Amino acid sequence: MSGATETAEIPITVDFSGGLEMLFDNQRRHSVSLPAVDANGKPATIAFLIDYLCKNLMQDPRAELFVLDNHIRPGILVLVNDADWELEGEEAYEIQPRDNILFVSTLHGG
Amino acid sequence: MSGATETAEIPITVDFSGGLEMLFDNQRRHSVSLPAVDANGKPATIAFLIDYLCKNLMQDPRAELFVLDNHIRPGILVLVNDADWELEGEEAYEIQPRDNILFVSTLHGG
Amino acid sequence: ANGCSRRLTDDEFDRYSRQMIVPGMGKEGQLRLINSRVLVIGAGGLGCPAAQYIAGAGVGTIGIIDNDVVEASNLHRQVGHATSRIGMKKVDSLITHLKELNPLPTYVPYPFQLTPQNAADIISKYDLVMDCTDNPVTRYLISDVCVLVRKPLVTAAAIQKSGQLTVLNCPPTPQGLVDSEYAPCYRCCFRKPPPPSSMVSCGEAGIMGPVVGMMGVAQAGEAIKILASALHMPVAKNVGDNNTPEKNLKQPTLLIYTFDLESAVGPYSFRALKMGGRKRNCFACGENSTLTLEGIKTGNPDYVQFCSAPAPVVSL
Amino acid sequence: ANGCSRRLTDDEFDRYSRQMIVPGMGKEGQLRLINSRVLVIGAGGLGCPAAQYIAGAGVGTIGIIDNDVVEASNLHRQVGHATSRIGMKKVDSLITHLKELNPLPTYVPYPFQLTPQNAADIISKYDLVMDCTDNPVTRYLISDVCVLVRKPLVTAAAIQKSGQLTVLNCPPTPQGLVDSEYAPCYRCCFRKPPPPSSMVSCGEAGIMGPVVGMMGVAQAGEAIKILASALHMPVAKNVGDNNTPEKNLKQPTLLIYTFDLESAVGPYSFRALKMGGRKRNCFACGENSTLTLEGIKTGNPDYVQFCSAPAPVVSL
Ligand SMILES: [Zn+2]
Ligand SMILES: [Zn+2]
Repeated sequence: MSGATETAEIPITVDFSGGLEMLFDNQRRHSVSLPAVDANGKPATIAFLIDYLCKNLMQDPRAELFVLDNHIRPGILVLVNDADWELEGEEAYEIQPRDNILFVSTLHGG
Repeated sequence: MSGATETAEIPITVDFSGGLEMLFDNQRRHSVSLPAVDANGKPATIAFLIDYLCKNLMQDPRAELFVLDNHIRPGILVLVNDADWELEGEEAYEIQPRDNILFVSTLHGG
Repeated sequence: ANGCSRRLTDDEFDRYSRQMIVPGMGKEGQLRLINSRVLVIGAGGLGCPAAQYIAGAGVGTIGIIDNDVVEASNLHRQVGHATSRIGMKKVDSLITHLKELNPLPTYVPYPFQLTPQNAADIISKYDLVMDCTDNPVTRYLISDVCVLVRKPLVTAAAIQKSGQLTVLNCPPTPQGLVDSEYAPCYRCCFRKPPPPSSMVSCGEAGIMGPVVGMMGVAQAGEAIKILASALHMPVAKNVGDNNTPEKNLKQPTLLIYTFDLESAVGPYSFRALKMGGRKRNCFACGENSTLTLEGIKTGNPDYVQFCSAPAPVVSL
Repeated sequence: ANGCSRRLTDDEFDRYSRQMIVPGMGKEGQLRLINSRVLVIGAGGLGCPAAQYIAGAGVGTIGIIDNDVVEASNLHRQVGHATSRIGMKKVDSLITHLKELNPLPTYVPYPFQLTPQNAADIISKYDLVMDCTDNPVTRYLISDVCVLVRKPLVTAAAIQKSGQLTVLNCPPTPQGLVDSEYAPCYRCCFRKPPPPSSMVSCGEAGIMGPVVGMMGVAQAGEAIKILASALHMPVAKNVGDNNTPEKNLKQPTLLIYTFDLESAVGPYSFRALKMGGRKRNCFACGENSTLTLEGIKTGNPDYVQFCSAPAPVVSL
């Protein structure tokens, strides 16, 4: 879809839920071709993905609703293939082809 | 798990829902190693699977709650990987490794 | 009163403000709800919560049809009734509750059974039908009439620890137009009823309250979406906006809910199953269908016989 | 009255028969419900349906705590209240409704706020807590007290078109016992609240009735499962039967519901997310936790400050 060269990009889906979709063109699911390595040649991690999403996919100027000080802001859960990223190594998890990464804002209303 | 030889069996999961689990040891999910071909050497289809389940997995003597005249009884939906089997060729669909086949009894209560 | 661009009254504004500010609803969505008419068929475990949430949301006209009276054994799950109303017609009991919740809608009681003779007259007065009944005879009748008088149908069912829900015939399409672009009817998805020997009622088999409650609330949710967003309007009427039916209306999702008493909510508690589109050979909506309103009124098809016939014996 | 093997009264039998015949419930499950005490914290959009279905099911003692009064803008979603009860305390309004639905349970009103000072006294009187509140301050307080007084917690939340639900601290395990075998608390799953700038209330952001309704009914469903099947009993107390906690209690499922106004129920309407087990470094239940009931009562931690602090600036 994005003219990726075969080895340099990782095809993944990125989902937003709990209101975060509003920051990303009101779309709940995005297909993303993530560069396989970061600027230093290291494998793409979730930390790198978060930075990439801010720079390339976010439509909304309110980046602080998604990241604070280069980390995901408190109150957002990150799920790797539907499991809490704490089970997968958090920011250091290395993204695999066809991974689904879900960002969901925790809710408090009732 | 079942001592299958590598080429002769297809590993699948079979799920029962809407009350049909009662016919299968009250268990909603079963891992099944299905023979890859039927007695005539033809690839295993859903028709073959249904027959196989009756002979090998059903614990309940009331087979007529599952099959009637060698076909799935009216009022049971068959789903191949979460899609109506009518989208997949019904009884003639050839089972693939790691398929999930779901049998769900249609409900009428309210 | 019928205008889609009138002002809201102060009363309406006070009551509906919290849903009107939800993105996608707005005053337009609220006025569409206020101008909508919904028929709730069955005032039991599905119909009570389904009616509560569409009444709360402000659907303008709510018809309720049911022949039963309230019994003590209903009250663990039929949360629109009350102990003091045991013995009252369910329709009247539920409307008593709904009027307390929201006096603004018009409530229309039908304290009798839906029959092949009265179904078309009643259903054609509404914009959307919720099937909250408890038997296949009525379910097939409702769907057939919805096809013929072109009404979207939100259907649900529940028994013991299982629930099911789907949106059918939405947007409604004339009988005989067959093409994978069109949404299926109940018969497209559920061609034949189970043999009577395999069926049990909630009275015989039991039912957990939250299971039927979840399905009833979900029905209200689907009805509100359809009416507030006009998802039921035939595509041809919307030339100019790109309102083609969503794929999950053309090939609707059958939601199944499984309540496992021995464990907490888990990965398989809800499953979303993809159903096919309209079937070319469907008895009701297909290309050679002989189903007519006149036929239904005069006993053709015979719903009772259709649902009580033992499965035909086929020798292979 | 406390016996787990007493006979059911005729009244109870009439009322609960339809759920008692569900496989897995039986008279044992029904008596466990009758002998159970559930605290519903919040009598709003979650608390109304949650309380309706546990009252219907026959939970013996139901406490409800809420400081608010009924307003017209509540009624599109808070289906246990009524127009004639606008201005009444929500606790009293909801109990009025519940008594009509089922007069058999004992209803205990707490028409004031849950505070660090009163939380332990109230919560310790119950067997299970349903968090139906609308703000993080109370959510963290409830979870911390549930850890210390060892109560299972069924928590849910909803806003606009999204809902969430999970079962925590079930079975309850003493603070400081850390091992992946134990169920997490709210803080294990949701370590820090969002900064206040990113939070909005249902009043400001809006809420669709069926979204919060689904989550409230689901809470009742989880509570009924836990109490009827004794899933909350500590494993050690059940030596002899193989009642090890289910994996989806140790690593609970977070259910998320997304209501899309532009389409029907679909494959992603419900998602089941796998959370981790108890965290070794959890502030509340972890191995070096300094959280105590006495501390909570005397303002340590300071929940308001914890939930209103801007996120710390970290230079990397
Ligand atoms: Zn059809
Ligand atoms: Zn913890």
